[in-house]
Parts: sequence; C-alpha cells; structure tokens
Amino acid sequence: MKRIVLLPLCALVLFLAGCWNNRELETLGIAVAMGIDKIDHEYVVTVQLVNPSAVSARQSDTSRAPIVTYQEKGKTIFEAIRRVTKVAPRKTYYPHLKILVIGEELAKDGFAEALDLLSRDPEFRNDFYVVVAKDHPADDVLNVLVPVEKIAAQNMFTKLQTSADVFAPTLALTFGELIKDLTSHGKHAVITGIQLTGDAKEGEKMENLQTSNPKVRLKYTGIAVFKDDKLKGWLNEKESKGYNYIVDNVKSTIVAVPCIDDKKRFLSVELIDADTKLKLNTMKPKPEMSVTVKADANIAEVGCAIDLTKQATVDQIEELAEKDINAKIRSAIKAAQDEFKFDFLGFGEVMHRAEPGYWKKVEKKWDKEFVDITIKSKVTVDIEKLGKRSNSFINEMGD
Amino acid sequence: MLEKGKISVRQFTILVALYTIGTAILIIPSILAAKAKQDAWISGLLGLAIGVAMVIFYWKLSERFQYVNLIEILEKCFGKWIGKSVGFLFFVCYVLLLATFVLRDIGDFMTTVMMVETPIEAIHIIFLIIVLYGVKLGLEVFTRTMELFIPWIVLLLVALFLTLLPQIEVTNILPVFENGMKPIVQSSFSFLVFPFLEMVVFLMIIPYVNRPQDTKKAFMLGTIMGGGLLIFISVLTILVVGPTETARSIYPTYDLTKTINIREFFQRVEALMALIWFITVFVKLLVLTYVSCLGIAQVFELKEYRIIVLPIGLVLYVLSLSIFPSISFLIEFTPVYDLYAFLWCAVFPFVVWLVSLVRGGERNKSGTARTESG
Amino acid sequence: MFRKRPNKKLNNDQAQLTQENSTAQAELAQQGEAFTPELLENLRRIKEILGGSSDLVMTDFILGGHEAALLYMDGMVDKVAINHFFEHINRTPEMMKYSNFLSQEEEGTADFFKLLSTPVNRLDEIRFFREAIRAILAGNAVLLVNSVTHGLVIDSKGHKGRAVTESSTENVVRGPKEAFNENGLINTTLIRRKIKDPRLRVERKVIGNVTQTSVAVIHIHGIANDKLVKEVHARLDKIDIDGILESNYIEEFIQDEVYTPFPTVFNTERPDVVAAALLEGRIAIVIDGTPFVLLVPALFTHFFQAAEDYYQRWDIATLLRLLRISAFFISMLGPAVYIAVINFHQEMLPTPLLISLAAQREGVPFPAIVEALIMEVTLEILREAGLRLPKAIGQTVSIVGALVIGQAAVEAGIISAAMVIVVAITAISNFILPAYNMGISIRIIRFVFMFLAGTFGLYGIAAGLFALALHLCSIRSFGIPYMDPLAPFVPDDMKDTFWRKPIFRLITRPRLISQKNNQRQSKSK
Amino acid sequence: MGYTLITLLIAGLVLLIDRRKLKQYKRKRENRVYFSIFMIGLVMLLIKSAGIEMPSPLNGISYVLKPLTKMM
Repeated sequence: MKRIVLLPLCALVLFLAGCWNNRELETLGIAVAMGIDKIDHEYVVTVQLVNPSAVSARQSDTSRAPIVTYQEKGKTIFEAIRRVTKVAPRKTYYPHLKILVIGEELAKDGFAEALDLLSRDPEFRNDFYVVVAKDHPADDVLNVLVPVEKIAAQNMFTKLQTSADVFAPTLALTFGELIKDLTSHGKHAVITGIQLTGDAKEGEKMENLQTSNPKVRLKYTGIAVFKDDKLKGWLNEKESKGYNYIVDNVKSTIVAVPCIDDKKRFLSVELIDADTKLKLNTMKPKPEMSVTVKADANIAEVGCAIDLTKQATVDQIEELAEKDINAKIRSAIKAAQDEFKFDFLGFGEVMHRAEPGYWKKVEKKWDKEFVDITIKSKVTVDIEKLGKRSNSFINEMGD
Repeated sequence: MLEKGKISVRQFTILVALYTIGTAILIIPSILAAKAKQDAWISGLLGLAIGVAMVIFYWKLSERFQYVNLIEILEKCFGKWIGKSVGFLFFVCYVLLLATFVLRDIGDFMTTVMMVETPIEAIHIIFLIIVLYGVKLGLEVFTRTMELFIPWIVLLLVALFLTLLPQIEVTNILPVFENGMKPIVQSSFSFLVFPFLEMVVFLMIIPYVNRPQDTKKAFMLGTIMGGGLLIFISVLTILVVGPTETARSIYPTYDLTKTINIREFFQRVEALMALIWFITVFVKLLVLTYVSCLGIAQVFELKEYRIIVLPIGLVLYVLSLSIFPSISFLIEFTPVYDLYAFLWCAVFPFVVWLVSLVRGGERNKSGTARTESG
Repeated sequence: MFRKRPNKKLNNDQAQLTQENSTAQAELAQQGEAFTPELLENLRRIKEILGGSSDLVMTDFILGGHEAALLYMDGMVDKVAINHFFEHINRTPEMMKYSNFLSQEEEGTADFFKLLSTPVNRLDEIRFFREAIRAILAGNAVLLVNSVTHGLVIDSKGHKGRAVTESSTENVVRGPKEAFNENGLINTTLIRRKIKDPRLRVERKVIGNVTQTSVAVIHIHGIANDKLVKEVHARLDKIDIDGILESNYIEEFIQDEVYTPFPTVFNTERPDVVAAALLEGRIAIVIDGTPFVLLVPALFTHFFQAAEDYYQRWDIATLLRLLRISAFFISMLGPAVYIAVINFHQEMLPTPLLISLAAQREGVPFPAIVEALIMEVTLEILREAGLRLPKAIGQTVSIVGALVIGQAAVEAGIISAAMVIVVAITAISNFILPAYNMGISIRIIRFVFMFLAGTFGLYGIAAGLFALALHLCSIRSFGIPYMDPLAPFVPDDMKDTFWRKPIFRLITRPRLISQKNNQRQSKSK
Repeated sequence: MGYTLITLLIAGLVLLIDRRKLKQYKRKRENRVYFSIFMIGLVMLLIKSAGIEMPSPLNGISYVLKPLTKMM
C-alpha cells in the first residue's frame, strides 16, 4: 500500500521541483528581428520584440506600437544580448526570429565573428533571412513602423520572399545557406540589401502607421557582394538579376523587351520557370565553362501593335527576351570577373564537382584562376501562351 | 534459465533493427561525414558490409555452442572460473559502460538542444525509471512493446523523407571519391564500431528466441534494415545540409529536421521528430541494461535477474553523470573508444572462437555425448 | 510497478468473517438436516430458518386425506402457476384413490409425482431443509405433506421485471435495438435466440453466499478455447463473497491485473455484441440481476470496436475506427501536448499563432498547467453532475454549465480562450469511444500526462508514452496479451483492428483467442 | 546538502521498492550481491553529491590504449 501513496508523492516532488524549462507564454519577449552593428570595436545589437496585445487579431489595442526595439552594446554578441534583458521587460525569445539585419559598417569590416553564436545557440534556428542595411546602421531599419503587416520583421520577411519569388533581383537567403556559402571555397557569399527611404526618425512614430502613403519605407535594393565575410560592393538591379539567373534562383520574373519595330515601346514577357545549368565544357587548352538557361514564358503585356498570331513574331520576341536575359547574365559575369575579381557565382563549386583533381591544385587561388576563365552563356526562351487575348486591342485602334 | 520468456523471430529482427538505429541515428551522419565528407554513403555501405559479416560471425559463434548464452559459452570455453571472470569483466567493462554512454547521450542531447535549463540528472532519472521498469517486466514484454513502436517510427521517417524532398540538392554528394579511399575506410571503421560491433550483446538474447536456428536470417535482416536506415539518414542529411555542416554539427539529424519547411505551414516540427530517437535510444538502453543485469545475475548464479535491476540502475545513474566531464572529452576519446570497443567486440569473440576450435577438436574425438556437458 | 492482486488475503478475510458469525453457522447446520415426517415440525423449522419473515406464505389444505402445505414467497411467485396447481389437485378425482399412498412409501411417492407432474411445471423432489429454503427464496413453491419425508418443488418463478427494451448505453443507428434486462434467464434466451446451434453451452452456477446470484457462463463449444473456458470456471469458482449485485463484482474478481487503469473485461448490454463475441471464440458471463453481460477475454482493440462497425459498410466503419483511434489520442494527450507546447516548445508554433496565444495569456494569473487543471476538474464535475441528475435537467446542466462557465472564465481573464477550446475538444473526443470504461481509464491517464507535460514538456510525454506502452504490453486478459494483435503482431488479425475489411474477407477468427476451428467462412474466390 | 538528501531519497526509494523481493531471499547469495552492487552505487552517488570529482574509468582506458591508437 505504501508504494501507492509514494508514487504520486514522488510525482508531486518532481512536479514542484521541475519548472526548469517551463516558460509561460506571457513572460516571453518574442524577438522577430535582430540587427547587428559595430561601433568602436563593440557590437551593438538591436532586437525587435513583438507586443502581442497590440498585434493579436481579436483584442488588439491599436493605441500601442506593435513592435518595440531594444539596443545594447557588448564585446561579444552574447554579452550584448544578455544586456538587452536589462532594458527589455521580458526575457527575449529567439526561435521566432524572422530576419537578421547586418549594418553596412559591420559588413565592410567582416561579420563572420558575430555569427557563431547564432549557429551554436540552440535558441536560434537557421531559417531566418539575412539582409544587409544599405547606407544605414541596422537599428534604423528595425525601428521603422510599417502598415499592413504590423510586425515590421514579418513585413520584411514576406516582402523579401515575394519579391524573390516573382521579380528576382533580390535573394531570399536564409542563415543556413549563408553559412554554407561562407564555408564554401568555391563560392563567395552575397546578401540582399535593404534600404530606408525618408527620415529614419519619422519612421519610428505611430503616424507612419496611420497614413496611406507612409513617409518612411523599407525597400530591397540590389545584392551586396562579399569576399569571405567582407562587403566589397553592390550589384545594380541588372547584375542582381543576372546573378539570380546564374545561381538558378529565378522562379518567376518579368523581362521587358522592346517591340520589334518600335524601339520606344515595350512588351513584357513573364518567365514562369527558368532552369539554369552551370557546366564545365572543357579543360584543354584552358578551362571553359558555360551557363545555360532554359526558360518557359508567357506574353504578359503588349504595348504596341504586333501580330502575335504569327509564329515568326513570337520567335522574334523569344530572341529579344533571350538577348535581354543574356545581357544580364553577361553583366553579372563581367562584374565578377572584371570588377570584383572573385567568384561569387559558384563556378568554383562546379569546377570542384567536375574536376576534383584540378580543383585540389587551384582551390587556394581559385579567385585568380576564375578571372581568366572563359564563360559562355546560352539562353533559350520558349513562349507558349499569350494570356487570354491573341492580338492586342491596340492593333485595332486607328493610328 | 534466468529468462523464461521466449520471443519470436520477427520480434528478434525488430529488436536488432531498433538497437542498431538507437543513438547512432542522432550522430552517425557527422561521424560518417567527418572524414569521408560527401562520400559518406560509400563508407556507410562498406561499414554495413563488414558489419553484416561480423554479425554472421556472432551468429556462428552462438550456433557452435548450441545457442546457449554468452556466459555459458565462456564457461564451456575457459572453464567455470576463468569463464565467469572474463564474462564479468565483459559485462561490467563493456556492456555497462556502453549503457552509460547511451544514457549520457540522451541526457546531453536533451540538455544541449531541447531543454537547456533542465538539469541532466532529472532527464536521466526519468529515462532510467522507464528503462528499469521495462527491464523488470522482462524480455517478452519489452520486445512486444517494440512491435508497438515500429509503425510510429516508419510513419515519422516517411514523413521526414517526404517533407525534406523539396530541399534535396543532389550536387551535395558530388564529387565522388574526391579524397581517395583512405578517409572512406577510416569513416567506415567508426561506423563499423559504433552500431555494428555492439551487436555482440545479442549473444545473450539469441538463446531466448523460440527458434534460435532461424535467427541467422533475422539477425542479418535486422542489421541491414537498421544499417540501411542509418546510411539513408546520413545521405539525406548530406543532401540537405551539406557535408561540411553535417561534419561540424553535433546532432546533425536534429539539424536536418529543423530544415523541414513546407509552405511556411509544416515547419518547426523537430520536437516531434525527436520521438524517433527517443524510441530507438530507449530500445538500445533497454537491451543493454537488460543484458548487463542478466549477465551479472548469471555470473553470480542468482535465481533471477530482476532483483539486481534497481542497484544496477543506481550504478548506471551515477556513472552516466560522472563518466566524462564534457562533450569535448568525448570527441577526443572517440578514437580510443573505437579501439577499445574493437577489442571487446571483435578480438574477444575471435579469441573465444579460436579456443573453441582448439578444444572443439578434442570434443569431437570424445563423441557427441559430451557436447551438452561441455 | 503494478502488483498482482492479493487474492489469498481477500479469501482469508472472508473466512474470518463467517467464523465470527457463529449464529449464522448454527443456522446453516440446521439447514443441512432432512425433513421430519411431522408436517407441523417441518413448517416450524422452515419458519424459524426464515426468521418468521412476513412475506412467507403457507397455505394449508388436505391432499389425499393428509394435511399438506404449500410454501412460497409472496411476490416472487407467479400467482397464475399457484392457482393452476390448486385447480389441478381439486379437479383430479383420482386423487382420492391414492388416499393411502403413504402406506407403501417408495412406490407411493413415485405415483404421487406422476400424478402431480402431468399438468404442472417442472417438479423436483427434495429431502433437506436447505433445498427447500433455496427453492423458496428462488421464487419456487414447496409442497410438504404430513408424514412424508419428501418435499416437492413446483417451478413457479415469476416476478415482475423490466421488459426487453432498447439499449440505453449503447445506441446504434442501424442494427438490432433490443438490450438485456435484469432477468438472467431472459438474457440467456436472447443470446440463444441469436445462436441456434447445439454447441452453444450455457453452464449455470450460483455465486454469493447470501445473494445466491445465478451466473451463467456461455460459450460455443468447439470455437472457444477449452483451456480458456476452464480458466473462467476456475476463477468463478474461487469467488467467495456474500453478494453479487452487479457484474462489476465478478469483473474485479476475475480480471488478471488489478493495478492498471485499463479494463481487461468487456461489458455490454447488447445481445448482438455478445453473439458476435461468442462467434469469435470469446466467453460470456451472464449475471442475474444486471443487464450488463461480461465478455472475456477483452483486448485493447475490442474497446474501439462498436457494434455498428459491422452494420455499416466497411469503408465507413474503417473511417469511424480511425476517427475513434485519433480521438483516443486527442482525449489522452490533448491538454498535455498543449501545455508542453506553450510552456516548453514555443518554437513549434507558427509565429502568428504564438503571438495570438501570448496575447490571450496576457493577464491570466495562473501557469498553464494550473489553468488546465482548473478547466479539467470543472469539466469532470459538470459531467458527473449531469450524469446524476434527472435526464432532462442533466443535459441542460452540463451544456449550460460548460458554456456559461467557459465563457465567463475567459471574460474574467482567469482562463485563456485557447485552453477552453483544448479542454472542450478533449472532452468531446472522450465521448466518441464506444466503451464507457475505457473512456474513464483515459480520463485518469490524461491527468498523469498533464503533470508529465507540465514538468518535462514533450520529453515527459514521450516518457509517459513509453511507460504506457510497456504497461499495456505487460498486462494480459485471461492469459492473452492485451495488445494482441498489435503486439505480438499478428498480421492476419489486423483485418479487424484499425480498419475493418469487408465482411467476406473476415475469413478467420482471431488467432490467439480461438485456437481451433479458425475458419469462419469458406474462402470464396 | 540538498543534493545529498536527494541521493539518500533515491537510495531509500530503491530499497523500499525492492523490500519484498529482499525478504523473499533471506540472507542468501541474492542479498549479498544485491547489497554489494547497491553499496557501490550508493558510495559513488555520495561522493558525487559531496562534490568530489571522481576519476573517470575512461581516463584509465585512454592511458592504456592511447599509444595503440597512435600506432594505428
């Protein structure tokens, strides 16, 4: 009988003692975005916390800001993060981190040392996006209040995802992928940049939430190129797109091509699916590599009078689109080989897989080798559908 | 006989398969990828092949002695006293030690990635209580329980595979044979030692299968199923996470499940997936604890093994807390351990085999009548 | 962890009890004596044994020139049968011929029997007081004649009972509606009406020193495993108790394992369920005085099979089975998983859900586990209250109570809305299970899991599940592993567990239960 | 201190659970083996709970086998 009494007793003891990992929901400060800057050899960490009662769908309290940011300094990231607890009302909780913003200054100095904590600590996952703040420190970016998606980080997260999916000059790069790039010898890292328009101070105010045309906005611009972990420069939109074509990151995008007869008017071709293959063509006498893009497309918009019912027209459009894409790819390759003079396009990995023996010899000095390699590019675009009209109504309008 | 229960051949297969997967599933990708990198699958297959050969050897050893258990084999080989002492050493220095490692593995895992603030003691106590309860219930009951677990493991693994399918990057396992054979062989040795040589403990369980002569196929099948699964998981990890990250990760499979993300909806399920290795680690620890209790009880000729389950659990608990100070110690110790395990699991049975060959010659002369009394 | 029940100790207690009661012993001794030739003495003795009970009726009359008396218990006999008996002796002119049947006793008695037996119900000859008392108490009438040391028992049992009505605990949409009632005889008849086979065996025994309850063990000879039948009899014979009022009295005596929350004996009030079980080779125990019939062995999967599974098409039945099994898990783990996730593994939640839950928890003063306990206990109270109250009020109380209290608690900020949802789903899932006693087991286990989850999160739940699995595999029902056919895995018997194959595919009987005569139907192409 | 208490509690619990089994085997070999293993466990547990670092058996193994490992 004694045992029957004893078992629940033990359970009770365990229960009373065991609250080690027990964290009640309302005691968590849910961190959704984090920014890292470096000022005078000290890291400055900015953490964006959600204010649940201001965000929740049912009993949302619109008078309060949906997000709060806290900032602290420290010799290491962890020290800074722990210092945040001094100012934050609740213990910050990181698994729901959506986005990590790296300040431009830190990016120029090299940010690798700052990232170890994020890959080591079990509280951090590796599926949040990483972006670089262009022309601003990271904390300015995190302080902006944005409409529609109340949580700024969620806004940035979704925006990056959609633009990467349907427009393609940006790059939705998760932390895990970034680490993979940083450790690869055959590819240098690139990170999308985020930029602030307007006055950073204005963005912190609730008014920014209450207008239909907010004065301060966040927008993604171009791609930052890193050598190892140091920011070396920015790609413009054309090069960024070219980069995405090369690394097979394009899911869907728009190619605007000039009308065949009328160079001033344009028509849009919507790429539905683009598939890129990087290949090593030959090793002798010199290594030669190639980029092959195969894309399926639809006609999305026609801004001039052309006869779409003729196969020849479509062929011409295909050719123009191919040319346009090719130009972008060339510009990206040119940027890599001539401007930056190192390989952020991943040709090194192709070489690694194709010629492991040769790779062993050049691994250490690949960037030098890369500059002299001939890279061919070939693009094929197949236009299959015209949307729900054949010729545009523009054709019928008298001149 | 200390154990009166009998298990079926099918249950034996399941036991072997789950035992192979246990704990290994958590860390094997990083062990395989550490040296062999993207060629992990080759060293995996190599390790599996040698592993199956070893398993057949263990079975032959058991067959040679008419399927009596390990202690009786040793007694027949070396005589009563030497046999018993060697057996005692084997159970204390190898099986019990292995059990402490397994227990510590689950504790370390929990306190490293899932419940950081929980004291490791609490984790160990909870796990041990259930394991000891299982050991007390006996072989028959806990093998039946294993059968209950199988569908869950299959379900979770299929879910794991399907959800990771979109993230596979085939280029991750290229190029093949980049660094030649040497690292592949080195990795496969670790792989051989880690799950396959540990099969030696089944020498204590084969006697309790209802048709021991049929266990050869079951033993091999279980090993191949378990080993195949480990290779599959390793390849999957390398395909999704990449060889370098896999090698650097302490719990690569957990990292693997962390990457599951289907349309932002089905994600963050690693805690559920952790159930797979809870189950397999549970099975492994159960078998090891059971075997050490049975072995020690037999060495001392006790009437039943159940009586010493709790004190052995106590020893296990203390040892598991003080066996090594940190993970770094463990990582450094691994090559030594490989050798140590190799001595116990490969060299030791081989010596037994040799001795039995020498003595077996005599036995044949004196006729079959003496075989039973040995 | 769970000890076998201390059978011996219980029996000792019983023996002690009877020893103390020495007067009762003396009476018992008296009951063992044979009738005397003196009618008056016999009547006096019977009256004495029955303590002059006022419901004992003694009718004096002259039979063949001798004083005779008919004894019966008022209210327990069928008056029609008694009247019939009197009419019969009055109407028989031959009666006079036998006026001196007592002179040659042996022969005479035989004739006496012949004479009386023709039109009346079954007659038994008795010699001892004990037999007379038992007969009277069972509702029969006893005929005693002066200077005859034999008595006659006239079967006149018949008291008002409930008619065969619709089942109140196991309803079906399609299927037979009749249910057992309190009369054991009718119950066995209901079963025999379904199985018209000479191999259906009904063995009666009387259990209960005081209540003298009649218990019938029913099996189909040749289908049920003989060893199992013997085992059932052996366990029933071991029972030594004063009274059996309900089948649970027997259930607790014959179950294999006492320290387990899981039922190892099945009970039902539907004859069709019993018939189906008998056809599978199981054994039924019908107890007089209760509509609930016991079925053994009862395995884990049996508690998820409803009668209607076999009266609906197989695909529907399969779907319902799966639904039931998921409901089983929800009901057992629902609040536990919720607690584990929101207290330990917040990272598992999608961000918007996490934020919404956090906003709801804002201002709730209790930790989640306490919150869950409050809600669960309230719910259990409401449920019990609903059961005990008259039907019409009962339902209102539970619904109104749940709604009003839930709503008010959320409004007052004591409980978060999500917790109300979780607890409500858990409770409803519990109702889906066809077996009420399994539902209770789950309710008990649910609380254990809640504690585990509150202490160790999902790790605690996993540990609890392992212990549960070990425990489930360790118990047996009449020697058959409880988890059969899942563990040990019998692939052929999976046809009627998680899914139900079409009936023409259910060719064999469960292997471990009926070990011979395994074929149920010929294998049609 | 609290740690030592918990240790003793665990040990007591073990004894309590095994009480019946131990009574069953009065002063036999079973009891001797039981208590020797139990004492080893208890002593180690007490040492550990007192905060004294125990030498890990692995160090011994390392010491013996390290040279061999290097050779391989």
